Amino acid sequence: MPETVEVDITIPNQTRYLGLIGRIGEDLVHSLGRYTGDREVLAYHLNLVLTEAITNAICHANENDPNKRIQIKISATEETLSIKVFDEGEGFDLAKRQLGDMCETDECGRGIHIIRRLMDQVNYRRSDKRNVLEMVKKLY
Amino acid sequence: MPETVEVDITIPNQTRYLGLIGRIGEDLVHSLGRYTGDREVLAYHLNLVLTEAITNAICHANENDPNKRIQIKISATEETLSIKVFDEGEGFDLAKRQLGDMCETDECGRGIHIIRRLMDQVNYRRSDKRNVLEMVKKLY
Amino acid sequence: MQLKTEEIEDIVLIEIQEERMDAHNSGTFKEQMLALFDEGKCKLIIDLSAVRFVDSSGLGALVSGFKNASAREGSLKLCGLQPQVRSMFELTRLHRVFEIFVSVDEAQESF
Amino acid sequence: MQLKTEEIEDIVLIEIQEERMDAHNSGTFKEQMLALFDEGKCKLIIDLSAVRFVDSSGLGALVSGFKNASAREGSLKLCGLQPQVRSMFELTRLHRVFEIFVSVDEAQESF
Ligand SMILES: Nc1ncnc2c1ncn2[C@@H]1O[C@H](COP(=O)(O)OP(=O)(O)O)[C@@H](O)[C@H]1O
Ligand SMILES: Nc1ncnc2c1ncn2[C@@H]1O[C@H](COP(=O)(O)OP(=O)(O)O)[C@@H](O)[C@H]1O
Repeated sequence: MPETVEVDITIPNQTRYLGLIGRIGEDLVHSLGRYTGDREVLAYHLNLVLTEAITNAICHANENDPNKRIQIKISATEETLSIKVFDEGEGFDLAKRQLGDMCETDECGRGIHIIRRLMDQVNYRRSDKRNVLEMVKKLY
Repeated sequence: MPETVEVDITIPNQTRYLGLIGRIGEDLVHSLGRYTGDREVLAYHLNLVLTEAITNAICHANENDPNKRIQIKISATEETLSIKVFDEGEGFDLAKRQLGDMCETDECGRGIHIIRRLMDQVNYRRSDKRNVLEMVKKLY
Repeated sequence: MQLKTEEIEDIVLIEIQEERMDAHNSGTFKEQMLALFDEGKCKLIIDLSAVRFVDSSGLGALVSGFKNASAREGSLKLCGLQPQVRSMFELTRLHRVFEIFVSVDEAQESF
Repeated sequence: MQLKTEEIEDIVLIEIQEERMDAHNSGTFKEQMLALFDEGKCKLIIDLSAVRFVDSSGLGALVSGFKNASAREGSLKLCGLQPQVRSMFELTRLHRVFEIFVSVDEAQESF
Protein backbone atom coordinates (compact mmCIF):
# COMPACT_ATOMS: atom_id res chain seq x y z
CA MET A 1 0.00 0.00 0.00
CA PRO A 2 1.50 3.34 -0.97
CA GLU A 3 2.16 5.68 1.92
CA THR A 4 -0.30 8.46 1.26
CA VAL A 5 -1.23 11.51 3.28
CA GLU A 6 -4.55 13.01 2.29
CA VAL A 7 -5.77 16.42 3.39
CA ASP A 8 -9.22 17.71 2.54
CA ILE A 9 -10.04 21.25 3.67
CA THR A 10 -13.15 23.37 3.30
CA ILE A 11 -12.94 27.09 4.02
CA PRO A 12 -15.25 30.08 3.75
CA ASN A 13 -14.83 32.04 0.51
CA GLN A 14 -12.41 34.54 2.06
CA THR A 15 -8.82 35.48 1.35
CA ARG A 16 -8.01 35.55 5.07
CA TYR A 17 -7.65 31.77 4.98
CA LEU A 18 -4.98 31.79 2.26
CA GLY A 19 -2.17 31.86 4.81
CA LEU A 20 -3.59 28.86 6.68
CA ILE A 21 -3.75 26.66 3.58
CA GLY A 22 -0.32 27.80 2.45
CA ARG A 23 1.15 26.86 5.82
CA ILE A 24 -0.55 23.46 5.78
CA GLY A 25 1.01 22.88 2.35
CA GLU A 26 4.43 23.78 3.75
CA ASP A 27 3.94 21.51 6.78
CA LEU A 28 3.07 18.66 4.43
CA VAL A 29 6.24 19.09 2.41
CA HIS A 30 8.31 19.00 5.58
CA SER A 31 6.71 15.68 6.55
CA LEU A 32 7.42 13.94 3.22
CA GLY A 33 9.44 10.80 3.75
CA ARG A 34 12.02 10.73 0.98
CA TYR A 35 12.61 13.90 -0.93
CA THR A 36 16.04 14.63 -2.24
CA GLY A 37 15.44 18.15 -3.57
CA ASP A 38 15.43 21.39 -1.58
CA ARG A 39 12.48 21.13 0.79
CA GLU A 40 12.31 24.86 1.48
CA VAL A 41 11.91 25.53 -2.23
CA LEU A 42 9.27 22.82 -2.66
CA ALA A 43 7.42 24.15 0.41
CA TYR A 44 7.36 27.66 -1.04
CA HIS A 45 6.15 26.35 -4.40
CA LEU A 46 3.33 24.33 -2.87
CA ASN A 47 2.31 27.31 -0.72
CA LEU A 48 2.37 29.45 -3.87
CA VAL A 49 0.32 27.26 -6.20
CA LEU A 50 -2.26 26.71 -3.46
CA THR A 51 -2.43 30.46 -2.87
CA GLU A 52 -2.77 31.25 -6.59
CA ALA A 53 -5.41 28.61 -7.25
CA ILE A 54 -7.48 29.47 -4.17
CA THR A 55 -7.29 33.20 -4.85
CA ASN A 56 -8.70 32.58 -8.34
CA ALA A 57 -11.45 30.39 -6.94
CA ILE A 58 -12.39 33.03 -4.33
CA CYS A 59 -12.16 36.11 -6.54
CA HIS A 60 -12.97 34.99 -10.09
CA ALA A 61 -15.15 31.90 -9.67
CA ASN A 62 -16.98 32.55 -6.41
CA GLU A 63 -16.81 36.32 -6.98
CA ASN A 64 -16.11 37.06 -3.32
CA ASP A 65 -19.59 35.73 -2.38
CA PRO A 66 -19.26 35.08 1.38
CA ASN A 67 -21.85 32.29 1.29
CA LYS A 68 -19.83 30.16 -1.09
CA ARG A 69 -17.13 27.79 0.05
CA ILE A 70 -13.84 26.52 -1.30
CA GLN A 71 -12.72 22.92 -1.06
CA ILE A 72 -9.07 21.93 -1.39
CA LYS A 73 -7.75 18.37 -1.59
CA ILE A 74 -4.07 17.57 -1.32
CA SER A 75 -2.71 14.09 -1.69
CA ALA A 76 0.97 13.39 -1.07
CA THR A 77 2.90 10.22 -1.72
CA GLU A 78 6.64 9.79 -2.03
CA GLU A 79 6.23 10.09 -5.82
CA THR A 80 3.62 12.80 -6.37
CA LEU A 81 1.91 15.82 -4.93
CA SER A 82 -1.59 16.16 -6.25
CA ILE A 83 -3.80 19.18 -5.56
CA LYS A 84 -7.43 19.83 -6.41
CA VAL A 85 -9.16 23.18 -5.85
CA PHE A 86 -12.95 23.21 -6.32
CA ASP A 87 -14.94 26.34 -7.11
CA GLU A 88 -18.65 27.04 -7.61
CA GLY A 89 -18.30 29.49 -10.51
CA GLU A 90 -19.06 29.60 -14.23
CA GLY A 91 -15.73 28.06 -15.17
CA PHE A 92 -13.21 29.40 -17.70
CA ASP A 93 -11.10 28.13 -20.56
CA LEU A 94 -7.67 27.30 -19.18
CA ALA A 95 -6.24 26.59 -22.65
CA LYS A 96 -6.91 30.18 -23.67
CA ARG A 97 -4.62 31.58 -20.95
CA GLN A 98 -1.31 31.88 -22.79
CA LEU A 99 1.90 33.59 -21.68
CA GLY A 100 2.04 35.48 -24.98
CA ASP A 101 -1.03 37.47 -23.91
CA MET A 102 0.74 39.38 -21.22
CA CYS A 103 3.18 42.20 -20.93
CA GLU A 104 5.79 42.56 -18.21
CA THR A 105 4.14 45.51 -16.50
CA ASP A 106 0.61 44.09 -16.34
CA GLU A 107 -0.68 44.12 -12.78
CA CYS A 108 -2.49 40.80 -13.03
CA GLY A 109 -2.55 37.63 -15.07
CA ARG A 110 0.47 35.87 -13.57
CA GLY A 111 -1.32 33.26 -11.45
CA ILE A 112 -1.98 30.58 -14.05
CA HIS A 113 1.47 31.03 -15.58
CA ILE A 114 3.10 30.51 -12.21
CA ILE A 115 1.04 27.36 -11.61
CA ARG A 116 1.98 26.01 -15.06
CA ARG A 117 5.67 26.73 -14.52
CA LEU A 118 5.80 24.99 -11.15
CA MET A 119 3.53 21.99 -11.69
CA ASP A 120 3.91 19.07 -14.10
CA GLN A 121 0.24 18.68 -15.00
CA VAL A 122 -2.50 21.30 -14.79
CA ASN A 123 -6.08 20.93 -15.95
CA TYR A 124 -9.45 22.50 -15.22
CA ARG A 125 -12.76 20.72 -15.69
CA ARG A 126 -16.39 20.50 -14.63
CA SER A 127 -17.04 18.12 -11.72
CA ASP A 128 -20.68 17.66 -10.72
CA LYS A 129 -21.99 21.12 -10.08
CA ARG A 130 -18.57 22.55 -9.45
CA ASN A 131 -15.30 23.10 -11.29
CA VAL A 132 -11.96 21.71 -10.29
CA LEU A 133 -8.43 22.85 -11.01
CA GLU A 134 -6.18 19.79 -10.81
CA MET A 135 -2.44 20.14 -10.43
CA VAL A 136 0.17 17.40 -10.16
CA LYS A 137 3.85 17.63 -9.31
CA LYS A 138 6.22 14.69 -9.64
CA LEU A 139 8.69 14.48 -6.80
CA TYR A 140 11.30 12.07 -8.16
CA MET B 1 -24.06 30.51 7.60
CA PRO B 2 -21.53 29.94 10.37
CA GLU B 3 -17.95 30.50 9.34
CA THR B 4 -16.53 27.02 9.54
CA VAL B 5 -13.15 25.62 8.61
CA GLU B 6 -13.13 21.88 8.13
CA VAL B 7 -10.02 19.77 7.87
CA ASP B 8 -10.13 16.05 7.16
CA ILE B 9 -6.79 14.23 7.13
CA THR B 10 -5.90 10.61 6.53
CA ILE B 11 -2.41 9.40 7.43
CA PRO B 12 -0.61 6.07 7.48
CA ASN B 13 -0.62 4.38 10.90
CA GLN B 14 2.77 5.82 11.89
CA THR B 15 3.93 8.08 14.68
CA ARG B 16 6.14 10.04 12.29
CA TYR B 17 3.05 12.00 11.19
CA LEU B 18 2.19 13.19 14.71
CA GLY B 19 4.18 16.39 14.27
CA LEU B 20 2.41 17.23 11.01
CA ILE B 21 -1.07 16.94 12.50
CA GLY B 22 -0.02 18.86 15.61
CA ARG B 23 1.30 21.70 13.46
CA ILE B 24 -1.87 21.78 11.36
CA GLY B 25 -3.84 22.09 14.61
CA GLU B 26 -1.63 25.01 15.68
CA ASP B 27 -2.00 26.70 12.28
CA LEU B 28 -5.76 26.39 12.59
CA VAL B 29 -5.82 28.08 15.99
CA HIS B 30 -3.77 30.96 14.61
CA SER B 31 -6.33 31.48 11.82
CA LEU B 32 -9.37 31.62 14.12
CA GLY B 33 -11.26 34.86 13.67
CA ARG B 34 -12.25 36.01 17.13
CA TYR B 35 -10.53 34.40 20.07
CA THR B 36 -9.91 36.41 23.15
CA GLY B 37 -7.85 33.88 25.12
CA ASP B 38 -4.14 33.17 24.76
CA ARG B 39 -3.70 31.72 21.28
CA GLU B 40 -0.31 30.17 22.01
CA VAL B 41 -1.80 28.20 24.88
CA LEU B 42 -4.81 27.08 22.84
CA ALA B 43 -2.49 26.09 19.96
CA TYR B 44 -0.38 23.96 22.32
CA HIS B 45 -3.48 22.33 23.78
CA LEU B 46 -4.93 21.46 20.38
CA ASN B 47 -1.56 20.09 19.25
CA LEU B 48 -1.45 18.05 22.47
CA VAL B 49 -4.93 16.50 22.38
CA LEU B 50 -4.46 15.62 18.70
CA THR B 51 -1.10 14.02 19.52
CA GLU B 52 -2.50 12.05 22.47
CA ALA B 53 -5.58 10.82 20.61
CA ILE B 54 -3.66 9.85 17.46
CA THR B 55 -0.92 8.11 19.45
CA ASN B 56 -3.59 5.98 21.13
CA ALA B 57 -5.22 5.19 17.79
CA ILE B 58 -1.87 4.19 16.26
CA CYS B 59 -0.46 2.22 19.18
CA HIS B 60 -3.44 0.77 21.07
CA ALA B 61 -6.21 0.50 18.47
CA ASN B 62 -4.35 -0.11 15.23
CA GLU B 63 -1.51 -1.84 17.11
CA ASN B 64 1.18 -0.28 14.95
CA ASP B 65 -0.13 -2.21 11.89
CA PRO B 66 1.40 -0.32 8.94
CA ASN B 67 -1.50 -1.24 6.66
CA LYS B 68 -4.07 0.53 8.79
CA ARG B 69 -4.84 4.20 8.49
CA ILE B 70 -5.89 6.98 10.82
CA GLN B 71 -8.49 9.57 9.94
CA ILE B 72 -8.71 12.89 11.76
CA LYS B 73 -11.47 15.48 11.34
CA ILE B 74 -11.22 18.94 12.79
CA SER B 75 -13.99 21.47 12.55
CA ALA B 76 -13.46 25.01 13.78
CA THR B 77 -16.01 27.79 14.16
CA GLU B 78 -15.75 30.92 16.24
CA GLU B 79 -17.60 29.08 19.01
CA THR B 80 -16.21 25.56 19.03
CA LEU B 81 -13.32 23.33 18.12
CA SER B 82 -14.47 19.82 17.40
CA ILE B 83 -12.09 16.92 16.77
CA LYS B 84 -12.75 13.35 15.72
CA VAL B 85 -10.08 10.65 15.59
CA PHE B 86 -11.09 7.36 13.94
CA ASP B 87 -9.37 4.06 14.61
CA GLU B 88 -9.83 0.53 13.27
CA GLY B 89 -9.29 -1.33 16.55
CA GLU B 90 -11.33 -3.35 19.04
CA GLY B 91 -12.40 -0.28 20.97
CA PHE B 92 -12.13 0.28 24.76
CA ASP B 93 -14.25 1.56 27.61
CA LEU B 94 -13.48 5.23 28.08
CA ALA B 95 -15.62 5.47 31.24
CA LYS B 96 -13.34 2.94 32.97
CA ARG B 97 -10.28 5.19 32.60
CA GLN B 98 -10.31 7.09 35.90
CA LEU B 99 -7.64 9.35 37.37
CA GLY B 100 -7.79 7.43 40.64
CA ASP B 101 -6.25 4.42 38.89
CA MET B 102 -2.88 5.99 38.46
CA CYS B 103 0.12 6.84 40.53
CA GLU B 104 2.40 9.80 39.97
CA THR B 105 5.39 7.78 38.87
CA ASP B 106 3.58 5.59 36.34
CA GLU B 107 5.22 5.82 32.95
CA CYS B 108 1.99 5.74 30.98
CA GLY B 109 -1.71 6.33 31.37
CA ARG B 110 -1.73 10.14 31.21
CA GLY B 111 -3.14 10.61 27.68
CA ILE B 112 -6.87 10.30 28.36
CA HIS B 113 -6.58 12.36 31.55
CA ILE B 114 -4.88 15.17 29.63
CA ILE B 115 -7.57 15.09 26.95
CA ARG B 116 -10.32 15.22 29.59
CA ARG B 117 -8.66 18.11 31.41
CA LEU B 118 -8.28 20.21 28.27
CA MET B 119 -11.51 19.47 26.39
CA ASP B 120 -15.09 20.21 27.38
CA GLN B 121 -16.67 17.04 25.99
CA VAL B 122 -14.99 13.71 25.30
CA ASN B 123 -16.64 10.52 24.16
CA TYR B 124 -15.68 7.32 22.37
CA ARG B 125 -18.07 5.25 20.31
CA ARG B 126 -18.45 2.73 17.50
CA SER B 127 -18.99 4.31 14.06
CA ASP B 128 -19.62 1.89 11.18
CA LYS B 129 -16.69 -0.50 11.25
CA ARG B 130 -14.48 1.91 13.11
CA ASN B 131 -14.31 3.68 16.47
CA VAL B 132 -14.22 7.40 16.96
CA LEU B 133 -12.93 9.54 19.81
CA GLU B 134 -14.87 12.81 19.76
CA MET B 135 -13.60 15.86 21.58
CA VAL B 136 -15.16 19.30 21.77
CA LYS B 137 -13.76 22.53 23.16
CA LYS B 138 -15.84 25.67 23.62
CA LEU B 139 -14.01 28.81 22.66
CA TYR B 140 -16.18 31.53 24.20
CA MET C 1 -1.03 46.00 5.53
CA GLN C 2 1.34 46.69 8.39
CA LEU C 3 3.95 49.19 7.14
CA LYS C 4 6.62 51.32 8.78
CA THR C 5 7.32 54.43 6.74
CA GLU C 6 10.13 56.92 7.15
CA GLU C 7 10.87 60.01 5.06
CA ILE C 8 14.46 60.74 4.12
CA GLU C 9 14.37 64.09 2.32
CA ASP C 10 12.06 63.46 -0.65
CA ILE C 11 12.35 59.68 -0.49
CA VAL C 12 9.81 57.52 1.36
CA LEU C 13 11.22 54.32 2.83
CA ILE C 14 8.49 51.70 3.32
CA GLU C 15 9.31 48.69 5.43
CA ILE C 16 6.73 45.93 4.91
CA GLN C 17 6.02 44.40 8.30
CA GLU C 18 4.23 41.29 7.09
CA GLU C 19 5.56 37.79 6.57
CA ARG C 20 3.18 37.23 3.72
CA MET C 21 2.04 39.40 0.78
CA ASP C 22 -0.96 37.85 -0.93
CA ALA C 23 -4.45 38.66 -2.23
CA HIS C 24 -5.56 39.21 1.36
CA ASN C 25 -3.39 42.27 2.00
CA SER C 26 -1.98 43.52 -1.30
CA GLY C 27 -5.12 45.48 -2.21
CA THR C 28 -4.66 47.62 0.91
CA PHE C 29 -0.97 48.00 0.14
CA LYS C 30 -1.81 49.38 -3.30
CA GLU C 31 -4.14 51.93 -1.67
CA GLN C 32 -1.50 52.88 0.89
CA MET C 33 0.92 53.65 -1.96
CA LEU C 34 -1.78 55.60 -3.82
CA ALA C 35 -2.25 57.79 -0.74
CA LEU C 36 1.47 58.63 -0.87
CA PHE C 37 1.29 59.47 -4.58
CA ASP C 38 -1.68 61.74 -3.83
CA GLU C 39 0.50 63.62 -1.33
CA GLY C 40 2.98 64.20 -4.16
CA LYS C 41 5.50 61.62 -2.98
CA CYS C 42 6.90 59.60 -5.86
CA LYS C 43 10.30 58.30 -4.78
CA LEU C 44 9.74 55.06 -2.89
CA ILE C 45 12.06 52.42 -1.49
CA ILE C 46 10.24 49.22 -0.49
CA ASP C 47 12.16 47.18 2.06
CA LEU C 48 10.99 43.57 1.75
CA SER C 49 13.34 42.02 4.31
CA ALA C 50 10.52 40.84 6.61
CA VAL C 51 8.62 39.25 3.74
CA ARG C 52 8.99 35.50 3.52
CA PHE C 53 6.27 34.87 0.95
CA VAL C 54 4.89 36.84 -1.98
CA ASP C 55 2.35 35.69 -4.57
CA SER C 56 1.23 37.17 -7.90
CA SER C 57 -1.10 39.66 -6.16
CA GLY C 58 1.79 40.97 -4.08
CA LEU C 59 3.91 41.30 -7.20
CA GLY C 60 0.95 43.00 -8.91
CA ALA C 61 0.74 45.60 -6.13
CA LEU C 62 4.45 46.34 -6.53
CA VAL C 63 4.02 46.67 -10.32
CA SER C 64 1.13 49.08 -9.70
CA GLY C 65 3.32 51.22 -7.42
CA PHE C 66 6.17 51.07 -9.92
CA LYS C 67 3.95 52.32 -12.76
CA ASN C 68 2.43 55.09 -10.67
CA ALA C 69 5.83 56.28 -9.47
CA SER C 70 7.24 56.25 -13.02
CA ALA C 71 4.22 58.13 -14.39
CA ARG C 72 5.00 60.88 -11.86
CA GLU C 73 8.67 60.99 -12.88
CA GLY C 74 9.63 59.27 -9.66
CA SER C 75 10.64 55.69 -9.05
CA LEU C 76 9.99 52.66 -6.88
CA LYS C 77 13.04 50.62 -5.86
CA LEU C 78 13.19 47.36 -3.93
CA CYS C 79 15.63 46.06 -1.36
CA GLY C 80 16.12 43.32 1.23
CA LEU C 81 14.69 40.43 -0.82
CA GLN C 82 14.97 37.02 0.84
CA PRO C 83 16.24 34.37 -1.61
CA GLN C 84 12.82 32.77 -2.18
CA VAL C 85 11.20 36.17 -2.73
CA ARG C 86 14.00 37.08 -5.13
CA SER C 87 13.31 33.92 -7.12
CA MET C 88 9.66 34.98 -7.53
CA PHE C 89 10.90 38.03 -9.44
CA GLU C 90 13.02 35.79 -11.63
CA LEU C 91 10.18 33.32 -12.24
CA THR C 92 7.96 36.15 -13.48
CA ARG C 93 10.84 38.06 -15.13
CA LEU C 94 10.00 41.09 -12.99
CA HIS C 95 13.68 41.36 -11.97
CA ARG C 96 14.10 43.01 -15.36
CA VAL C 97 11.49 45.62 -14.50
CA PHE C 98 12.45 46.62 -10.98
CA GLU C 99 15.67 48.08 -9.65
CA ILE C 100 16.59 45.66 -6.87
CA PHE C 101 19.20 46.47 -4.19
CA VAL C 102 20.66 44.49 -1.36
CA SER C 103 20.26 47.15 1.33
CA VAL C 104 18.26 50.29 2.05
CA ASP C 105 21.49 52.30 1.90
CA GLU C 106 22.34 51.13 -1.58
CA ALA C 107 18.82 51.86 -2.78
CA GLN C 108 19.00 55.34 -1.26
CA GLU C 109 22.38 56.17 -2.82
CA SER C 110 21.04 55.26 -6.26
CA PHE C 111 18.56 58.15 -6.31
CA MET D 1 16.38 11.32 19.41
CA GLN D 2 18.98 13.99 18.73
CA LEU D 3 20.93 14.57 21.97
CA LYS D 4 24.11 16.40 22.90
CA THR D 5 25.74 14.85 25.96
CA GLU D 6 28.58 16.21 28.04
CA GLU D 7 30.17 14.69 31.15
CA ILE D 8 31.01 16.98 34.04
CA GLU D 9 32.78 14.76 36.58
CA ASP D 10 30.19 12.06 37.39
CA ILE D 11 27.23 14.05 36.06
CA VAL D 12 25.93 13.59 32.52
CA LEU D 13 24.38 16.69 30.99
CA ILE D 14 21.92 15.80 28.22
CA GLU D 15 20.73 18.56 25.97
CA ILE D 16 17.65 17.49 23.99
CA GLN D 17 18.04 18.82 20.47
CA GLU D 18 14.47 18.29 19.33
CA GLU D 19 11.61 20.76 19.16
CA ARG D 20 9.14 18.02 19.87
CA MET D 21 9.12 15.06 22.32
CA ASP D 22 6.32 12.66 21.46
CA ALA D 23 5.56 8.97 20.90
CA HIS D 24 7.68 9.12 17.76
CA ASN D 25 10.97 9.77 19.52
CA SER D 26 10.54 9.18 23.24
CA GLY D 27 11.01 5.41 22.98
CA THR D 28 14.52 5.96 21.59
CA PHE D 29 15.22 8.54 24.29
CA LYS D 30 14.34 5.98 26.98
CA GLU D 31 16.80 3.54 25.40
CA GLN D 32 19.49 6.21 25.19
CA MET D 33 19.13 6.82 28.92
CA LEU D 34 19.16 3.06 29.62
CA ALA D 35 22.50 2.83 27.79
CA LEU D 36 23.90 5.46 30.18
CA PHE D 37 22.60 3.59 33.24
CA ASP D 38 24.23 0.41 31.88
CA GLU D 39 27.55 2.27 31.82
CA GLY D 40 27.04 3.04 35.52
CA LYS D 41 26.08 6.67 35.04
CA CYS D 42 23.18 7.68 37.26
CA LYS D 43 23.41 11.43 37.76
CA LEU D 44 21.64 13.10 34.87
CA ILE D 45 20.69 16.67 34.05
CA ILE D 46 18.22 16.96 31.18
CA ASP D 47 18.31 20.37 29.51
CA LEU D 48 14.93 20.90 27.83
CA SER D 49 15.51 24.44 26.57
CA ALA D 50 15.17 23.48 22.88
CA VAL D 51 11.94 21.57 23.50
CA ARG D 52 8.82 23.48 22.50
CA PHE D 53 6.37 20.59 22.81
CA VAL D 54 6.14 17.52 25.03
CA ASP D 55 3.30 15.02 25.24
CA SER D 56 2.51 12.24 27.73
CA SER D 57 4.99 9.85 26.06
CA GLY D 58 7.78 12.40 26.46
CA LEU D 59 6.85 12.86 30.12
CA GLY D 60 6.71 9.06 30.45
CA ALA D 61 10.26 8.73 29.14
CA LEU D 62 11.45 11.30 31.71
CA VAL D 63 9.61 9.43 34.49
CA SER D 64 11.31 6.22 33.35
CA GLY D 65 14.74 7.89 33.53
CA PHE D 66 13.88 9.38 36.91
CA LYS D 67 12.93 5.99 38.35
CA ASN D 68 16.00 4.26 36.94
CA ALA D 69 18.32 6.96 38.27
CA SER D 70 16.72 6.83 41.73
CA ALA D 71 16.89 3.03 41.82
CA ARG D 72 20.66 3.36 41.28
CA GLU D 73 20.96 5.97 44.07
CA GLY D 74 21.46 8.68 41.49
CA SER D 75 19.07 11.32 40.27
CA LEU D 76 17.61 12.91 37.19
CA LYS D 77 17.11 16.69 37.28
CA LEU D 78 15.49 18.95 34.73
CA CYS D 79 16.30 22.47 33.58
CA GLY D 80 15.51 25.02 30.87
CA LEU D 81 11.76 24.39 30.64
CA GLN D 82 9.89 26.74 28.30
CA PRO D 83 6.68 28.06 29.91
CA GLN D 84 4.35 25.77 27.93
CA VAL D 85 6.51 22.73 28.71
CA ARG D 86 6.57 23.75 32.37
CA SER D 87 2.77 23.87 32.40
CA MET D 88 2.67 20.25 31.15
CA PHE D 89 4.42 19.23 34.37
CA GLU D 90 1.85 21.15 36.37
CA LEU D 91 -1.09 19.71 34.43
CA THR D 92 0.12 16.19 35.21
CA ARG D 93 1.40 17.09 38.70
CA LEU D 94 4.85 15.83 37.71
CA HIS D 95 6.38 19.09 38.99
CA ARG D 96 6.02 17.47 42.41
CA VAL D 97 8.08 14.48 41.29
CA PHE D 98 10.99 16.12 39.46
CA GLU D 99 13.56 18.59 40.69
CA ILE D 100 13.24 21.42 38.17
CA PHE D 101 15.87 24.17 37.81
CA VAL D 102 16.04 27.29 35.70
CA SER D 103 19.57 26.76 34.37
CA VAL D 104 22.12 23.98 33.88
CA ASP D 105 24.38 25.69 36.45
CA GLU D 106 21.73 25.64 39.16
CA ALA D 107 20.96 22.00 38.45
CA GLN D 108 24.66 21.16 38.61
CA GLU D 109 25.23 22.97 41.92
CA SER D 110 22.38 21.04 43.51
CA PHE D 111 24.19 17.69 43.28
N1 LIG E 1 -11.35 29.37 -11.05
C1 LIG E 1 -11.58 30.30 -12.02
N2 LIG E 1 -12.83 30.58 -12.41
C2 LIG E 1 -13.08 31.50 -13.36
N3 LIG E 1 -12.12 32.19 -13.99
C3 LIG E 1 -10.84 31.96 -13.65
C4 LIG E 1 -10.49 31.01 -12.65
N4 LIG E 1 -9.14 30.99 -12.54
C5 LIG E 1 -8.68 31.86 -13.43
N5 LIG E 1 -9.68 32.46 -14.11
C6 LIG E 1 -9.57 33.46 -15.20
O1 LIG E 1 -8.24 33.44 -15.69
C7 LIG E 1 -7.65 34.72 -15.59
C8 LIG E 1 -6.16 34.59 -15.32
O2 LIG E 1 -5.92 34.13 -14.02
P1 LIG E 1 -4.51 34.37 -13.35
O3 LIG E 1 -3.46 33.96 -14.32
O4 LIG E 1 -4.50 33.70 -12.03
O5 LIG E 1 -4.39 35.94 -13.19
P2 LIG E 1 -5.27 36.98 -12.35
O6 LIG E 1 -6.05 36.21 -11.33
O7 LIG E 1 -4.25 37.88 -11.75
O8 LIG E 1 -6.15 37.66 -13.36
C9 LIG E 1 -8.43 35.45 -14.53
O9 LIG E 1 -8.39 36.85 -14.68
C10 LIG E 1 -9.84 34.87 -14.73
O10 LIG E 1 -10.49 35.54 -15.77
N1 LIG F 1 -8.21 4.25 20.63
C1 LIG F 1 -8.02 3.30 21.59
N2 LIG F 1 -8.26 2.00 21.32
C2 LIG F 1 -8.07 1.05 22.25
N3 LIG F 1 -7.64 1.30 23.51
C3 LIG F 1 -7.37 2.58 23.84
C4 LIG F 1 -7.54 3.64 22.92
N4 LIG F 1 -7.22 4.80 23.53
C5 LIG F 1 -6.86 4.46 24.78
N5 LIG F 1 -6.95 3.13 24.99
C6 LIG F 1 -6.70 2.40 26.26
O1 LIG F 1 -6.70 3.32 27.32
C7 LIG F 1 -5.46 3.26 28.02
C8 LIG F 1 -5.09 4.64 28.56
O2 LIG F 1 -4.73 5.51 27.51
P1 LIG F 1 -3.89 6.79 27.86
O3 LIG F 1 -4.51 7.49 29.00
O4 LIG F 1 -3.73 7.57 26.59
O5 LIG F 1 -2.49 6.25 28.36
P2 LIG F 1 -1.37 5.36 27.62
O6 LIG F 1 -1.63 5.44 26.17
O7 LIG F 1 -0.10 6.00 28.04
O8 LIG F 1 -1.53 3.99 28.18
C9 LIG F 1 -4.47 2.68 27.05
O9 LIG F 1 -3.40 2.04 27.69
C10 LIG F 1 -5.34 1.72 26.25
O10 LIG F 1 -5.48 0.51 26.95
